[in-house]
Amino acid sequence: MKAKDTLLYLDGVSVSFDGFRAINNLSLVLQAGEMRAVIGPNGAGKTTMMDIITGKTRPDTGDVYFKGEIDLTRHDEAEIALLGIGRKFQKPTVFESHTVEDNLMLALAGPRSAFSALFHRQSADEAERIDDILHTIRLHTKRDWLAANLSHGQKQWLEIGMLLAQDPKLLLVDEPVAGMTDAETAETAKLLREIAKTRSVLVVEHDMHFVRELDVKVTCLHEGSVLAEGSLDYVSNDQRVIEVYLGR
Amino acid sequence: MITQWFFTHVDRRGAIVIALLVALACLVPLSNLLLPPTSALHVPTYLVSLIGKYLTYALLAVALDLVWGFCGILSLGHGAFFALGGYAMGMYLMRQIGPRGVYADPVLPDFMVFLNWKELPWFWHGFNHFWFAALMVVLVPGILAFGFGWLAFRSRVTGVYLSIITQALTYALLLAFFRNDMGFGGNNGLTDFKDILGFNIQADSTRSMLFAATALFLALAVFVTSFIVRSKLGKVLVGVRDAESRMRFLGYRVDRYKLFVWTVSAMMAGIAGALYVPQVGIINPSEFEPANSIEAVIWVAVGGRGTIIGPILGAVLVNFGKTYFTAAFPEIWLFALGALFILVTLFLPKGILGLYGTWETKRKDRIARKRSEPGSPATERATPIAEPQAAE
Amino acid sequence: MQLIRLLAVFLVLSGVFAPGMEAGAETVDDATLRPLIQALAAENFDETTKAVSGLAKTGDARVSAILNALTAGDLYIVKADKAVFIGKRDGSDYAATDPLTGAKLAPVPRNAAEKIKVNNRLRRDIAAAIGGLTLMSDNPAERRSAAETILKTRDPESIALLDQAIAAEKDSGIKAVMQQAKAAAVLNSTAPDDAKIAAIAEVTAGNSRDALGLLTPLQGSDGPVGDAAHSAIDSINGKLALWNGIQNIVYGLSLGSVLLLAAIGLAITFGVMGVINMAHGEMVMIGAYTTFVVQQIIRASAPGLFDYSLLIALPAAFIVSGAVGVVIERGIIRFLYGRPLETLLATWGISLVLQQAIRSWFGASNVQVGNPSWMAGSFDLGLLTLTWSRLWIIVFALSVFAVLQLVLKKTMLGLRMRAVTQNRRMASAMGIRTPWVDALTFGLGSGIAGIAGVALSQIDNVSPNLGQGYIIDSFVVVVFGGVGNLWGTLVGAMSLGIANKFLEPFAGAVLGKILVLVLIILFIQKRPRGLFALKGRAIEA
Amino acid sequence: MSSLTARFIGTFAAAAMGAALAFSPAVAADDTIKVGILHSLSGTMAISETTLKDTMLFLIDEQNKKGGVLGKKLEAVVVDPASDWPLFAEKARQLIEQDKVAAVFGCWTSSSRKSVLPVFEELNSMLFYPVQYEGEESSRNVFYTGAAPNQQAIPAVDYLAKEEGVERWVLAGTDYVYPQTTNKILKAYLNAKGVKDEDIMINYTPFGHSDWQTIVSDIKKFGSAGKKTAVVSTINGDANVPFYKELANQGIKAEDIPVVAFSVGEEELAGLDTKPLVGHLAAWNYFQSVDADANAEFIKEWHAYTKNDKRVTNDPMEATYIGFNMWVKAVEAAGTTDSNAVIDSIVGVSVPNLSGGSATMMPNHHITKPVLIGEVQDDGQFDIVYQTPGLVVGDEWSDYLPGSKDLISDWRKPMSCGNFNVVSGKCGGVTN
Repeated sequence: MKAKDTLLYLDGVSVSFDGFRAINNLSLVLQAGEMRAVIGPNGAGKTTMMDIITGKTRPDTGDVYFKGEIDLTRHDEAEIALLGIGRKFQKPTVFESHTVEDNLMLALAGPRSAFSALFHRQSADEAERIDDILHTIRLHTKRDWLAANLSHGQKQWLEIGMLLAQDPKLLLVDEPVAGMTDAETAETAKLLREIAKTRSVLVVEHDMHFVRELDVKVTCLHEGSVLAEGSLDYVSNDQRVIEVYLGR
Repeated sequence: MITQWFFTHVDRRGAIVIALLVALACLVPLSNLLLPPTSALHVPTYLVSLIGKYLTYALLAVALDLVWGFCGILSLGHGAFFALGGYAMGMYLMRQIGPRGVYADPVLPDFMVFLNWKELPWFWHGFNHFWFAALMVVLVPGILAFGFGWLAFRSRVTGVYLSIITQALTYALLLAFFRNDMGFGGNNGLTDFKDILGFNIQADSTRSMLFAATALFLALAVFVTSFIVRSKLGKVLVGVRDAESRMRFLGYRVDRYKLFVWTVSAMMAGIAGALYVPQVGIINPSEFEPANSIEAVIWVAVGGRGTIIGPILGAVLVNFGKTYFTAAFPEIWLFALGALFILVTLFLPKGILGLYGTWETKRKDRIARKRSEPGSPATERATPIAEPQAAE
Repeated sequence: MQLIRLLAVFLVLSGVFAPGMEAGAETVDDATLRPLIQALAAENFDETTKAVSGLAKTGDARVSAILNALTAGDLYIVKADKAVFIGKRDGSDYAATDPLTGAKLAPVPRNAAEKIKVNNRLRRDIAAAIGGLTLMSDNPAERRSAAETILKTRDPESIALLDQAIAAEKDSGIKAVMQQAKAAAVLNSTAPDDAKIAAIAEVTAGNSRDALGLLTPLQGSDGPVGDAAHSAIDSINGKLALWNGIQNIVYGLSLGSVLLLAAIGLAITFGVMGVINMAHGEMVMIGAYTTFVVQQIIRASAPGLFDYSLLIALPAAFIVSGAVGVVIERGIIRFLYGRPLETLLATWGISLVLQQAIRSWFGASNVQVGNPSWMAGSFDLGLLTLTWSRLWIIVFALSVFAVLQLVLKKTMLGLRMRAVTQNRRMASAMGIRTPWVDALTFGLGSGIAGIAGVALSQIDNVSPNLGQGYIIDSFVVVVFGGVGNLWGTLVGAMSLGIANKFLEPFAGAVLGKILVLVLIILFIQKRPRGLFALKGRAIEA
Repeated sequence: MSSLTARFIGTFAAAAMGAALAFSPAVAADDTIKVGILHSLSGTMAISETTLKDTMLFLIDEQNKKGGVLGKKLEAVVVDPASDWPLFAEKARQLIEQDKVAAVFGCWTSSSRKSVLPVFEELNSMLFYPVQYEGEESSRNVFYTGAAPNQQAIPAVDYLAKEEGVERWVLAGTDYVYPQTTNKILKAYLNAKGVKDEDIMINYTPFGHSDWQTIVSDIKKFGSAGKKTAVVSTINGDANVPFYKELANQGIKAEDIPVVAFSVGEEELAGLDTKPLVGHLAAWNYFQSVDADANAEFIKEWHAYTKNDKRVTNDPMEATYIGFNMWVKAVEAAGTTDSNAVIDSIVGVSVPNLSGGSATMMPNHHITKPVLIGEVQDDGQFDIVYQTPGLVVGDEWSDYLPGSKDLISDWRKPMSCGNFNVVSGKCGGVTN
């Protein structure tokens, strides 16, 4: 079985919505510890791919394996999250009426059952973890702020922080720098590289500067399947990729 | 020790309300029973049962707010749980009548004699015991809510779809309970109660005690709601309300959380109904009317959803308004009530309590920000409380 | 020349004496008739019935005019001397004429006269009596109704008369009715078995439901007649079972059309715009009341136009409800976009206000909205009775649906509407005046609810509560079909209608409705976004 | 906060304060006698009950013109229980305890009466209930001036059987207690008269049922079995209009299958084009078309009072009229409005009804009534085709129901019992 020894393994995955093929025979392999950037024009199927990995969308055909043996198509979002796959949305999605600290507290790995939540008391250990993450995402001064009052970039970071709190094996990050200033973008790239030291990361991004800064292997998607794969320079010199991006 | 435990789970406002309710539970009966009617402080029995009724509505509103305000599940069928609780209590009261019914049948309630039934239907057994009825008051709505919620939340029925099927649920129950063959007294429902736990249900003292029980149960509900809301579970619920899919991608089984709070809420509604029935003296299928459930939603909205006191305030105010308007302007009171709803929506989008809440959260938030970034001006950009994402 | 004048006189006379002149009518002298007429004013219906048959037996041409007056309730007696006269109301008096001679009498004050009472049985007997008299009438309609009357009374004594009439009849349609009538009468007589068996074959070939009524009593009798009746009934029942299925579908479609009409406006205000419009039912009600007002005006000023009243009411209702909708949108809803639940609250308030407004204005009772003649009555299709009003409502509901689809797909307004609902900011950036589009969309939805009210006024109560009766069903239909999808609303309404009608016969109307609701709740579990859900990742964005 | 919001709150606070003031118990003026009117003015029942509120206001107005009662003017206290049964109980309590009314006239549905009954018994006040109902009730504090089943249903069935030769019966009703009970009584009655079960079809529909296609077509089918068929309709007010519209449209004429209704009166017909319905029947104790001087007078004054000569009158209005006059007479006989005195003095009181006779309050708190059967005319009125020769006494405990056939009610002393069992010789209930 080819999926063995990989962290994430997609093979021959297809899904269509009302006749529209969003993903078409897509295959993609991610090794443990690898960071990968996925690029592609609008409608290439990037977000749908993430939906499939995280269990939000069921593929019509194809295999999706995690850690070589877990069939992700048989699990729902919550189970997949607990298996160790974290996801950041395209639009920053944090709990706006909670404080920054509570946002992280909710994300912190730990028991997820309703009864344990009802009688949960925060331990010193957890407080320490939250402090660490707050520093990592540079929000330690804003721990009592309502998340709603953060700037757009800060929300993106908070969301990344929540992923970290989840302690996943694999992070799926959808357009983390959309709407960020240049300085913030650079900071984010730094942050992601730091994270990638300990876990695998799949980044979907439009911003080529950012992808360049990440300096990782790039996969280009088009119309639901892989168009090219390799280093950024290799991919950006591919004739078909240029065609797709410039339009025809 | 206990007080400390209490205050870790209830905020200052909640504590004040609980204290107030407990005081009400003591003082109103005392005033009604001990003071002479001429005294200025005497609360007439009429007001005791009236306010008692308002408080049962308030309990229903608190239950509804627990799911809607804190978890974003808009139920347009909570009246069904209220009515089921009421029917469970009504069946107990019916059995208490015993041979004092007009046909003097020792077992069968009047309406069964009158429809020529020969024996008690199976589901009426056990209701001659108070403890059994009390159990049913929470179990019947609880089990229905559990079954319904288990199906709906697992299938991820959300938003208006959920709201409309809750409405369909209460409507179906309305039609079912209207049927005489169901064995619940049909359109006339259950009425003509004689006594509860051996006390004459019409006696002033019984009324006062029922009032006290209602106030205490409401206080308990406020405490339980506070406890839930202030726990991590409560934060998960608010998270579900604001960004359900995020919660799921964090690994929470959202359906189970919803199911938990939904069932708890239905049980609270059932208790409200059970307290309501002996005080108004009748339970009939019109309690299942979808309009009643919508009205309960309106109480919550008027008072302020997502707060614990708001629903109480809303339920009491709207119903007080209804009592007052229907007597003062019987011909045109619907104009007044309708206008109230429109104006509250337009000018007090977070309900009456939202006003205070807005000020306070703003203040707290400003303090927090001042503390964290000395010198930086508080930005006016965002609303302090995020607009809860609507059911959509 | 002479002949023509005679004919003219004849025509005038038959006009005066209404349906009564027939070939070979006899004339009996007044002295015989007077006491019989007097006997009509008996104290009880039995006596009156005897008098009626006595009168009919005379065969006098004038009798049918008198009996018709009796049926119409125009026959009175003077309280003082019990003299019978034909009266017409004229202020506080009755203008009186002599029943026999037609001579004008002195007017009788109203409190001095008493009406000769008629009830259903008497009316039936009179119809039968007149039937015998008019079977040979020159007027085909009268002959037909005479034959139909005998078909109901099955009077064996009329067999001979029918034979005569059948022989003379030229119109094949009427002849068929007469033959049916004769067969019915034969079955009711003491005729020999073979005649009866022939008659059984005759009635079986006709309208099966009537035949069932004729044959059931024979079923028990012994001998060949009983057997023939038995097998005839079996064959008819087989036919009826098939038609029952068809009937359920047709009735289901008709109920579905009503649901569709009620829901289609909501499919726009709620489905497309996202406003949880609890005042939708009141828009329907306003449409129905507009119909009432239009009919009042027409009754008062141009009664001749009454048959067109609904056509006039349609645009009127659209405009009135639509205008109310625009006012509501501009005044209240527009402040609430993005807060759908608050629209529930506000529109609930609006619905209370509108109900009370209508109640204060028109009163709490039902108002009368009439059916134009083309909406009244029914026709038979095979064994199915279809009423015109139901048929028109099916046609109407589908046309409204089609027109709405056209408006949304083909017009500029529709294009803009779709643009605004899909991406408000983008639409506004492209120069679309989104506030106006919002107002017009809401107006369109409300206007359509209004014209639904015109149709519903034909089959339901027109009262301030009209809207409340439809609001839950409407929401259920829209949600069942899938919010935001008009086709879903159509299919949803029709399938709910048909499901209801198939459940109703064996579960009863109440349980049937409960079952449908439970089925919907379960269905939503399978398809949490309705029948015609939009798929894809956009929905949860 | 916008200034608009501030202003709104200000208004709201002011309104609430005003409300609180007005809510404090009203000071009862000594020179008037208060009369409570408890009819729904909004909600589903407003359609029927509003007229009765107007009738009461009219009667009180007339009485005041005649000098009031006991030398005092009458004062109407109108409240709106909004077709909400628990609200009926609340409003009843408010009228009695807070407004201190001498008597209450009101309720329409049985549920509303059941809801207020304990309140009237507890506070020992008086309720005059003007609508026909299913019987099986007798309270010391309630006066039933509408018809009991034996004053409406049974004579109607007798009429159909005798005059129209009906042998097959459709008992169609709305699914609630009044139709269920009436049909039960009728079925027992018909069975006793030799009608077989297969000749009786019983059908129930939900409240406000509007799609009658199937049922009307079933009735048609049932009626084509060769026996004369009639429909006995206990269909509730709201559902009647679509029912009759469907009947007319499917071409069922009164001559073929007559429908006799117990809840359809002039008021309900006002919403209908009655031309296709001519000949269908209704059984009541009063019709607007009753030929009596008292009626003519009443209608004239009613039109003058409402300033609308199209306003119809109906049976519950007459029942209200009778109840009101009985109360006035009883109060004058007792010389006080005190409930106990009036309750004692009202039994045996006899007042003229509108059909030329008189009505007497019987010891069971029901009244004597003539039973009239009318056929619908094309002008929305009824033509009376039958009238019981004498007056019929309302029978609160039906003789056709096994549970109640041994019960009688007599509120006179010394029996003073609403459910006396003649077999056991004991008063069954505990109602005081």
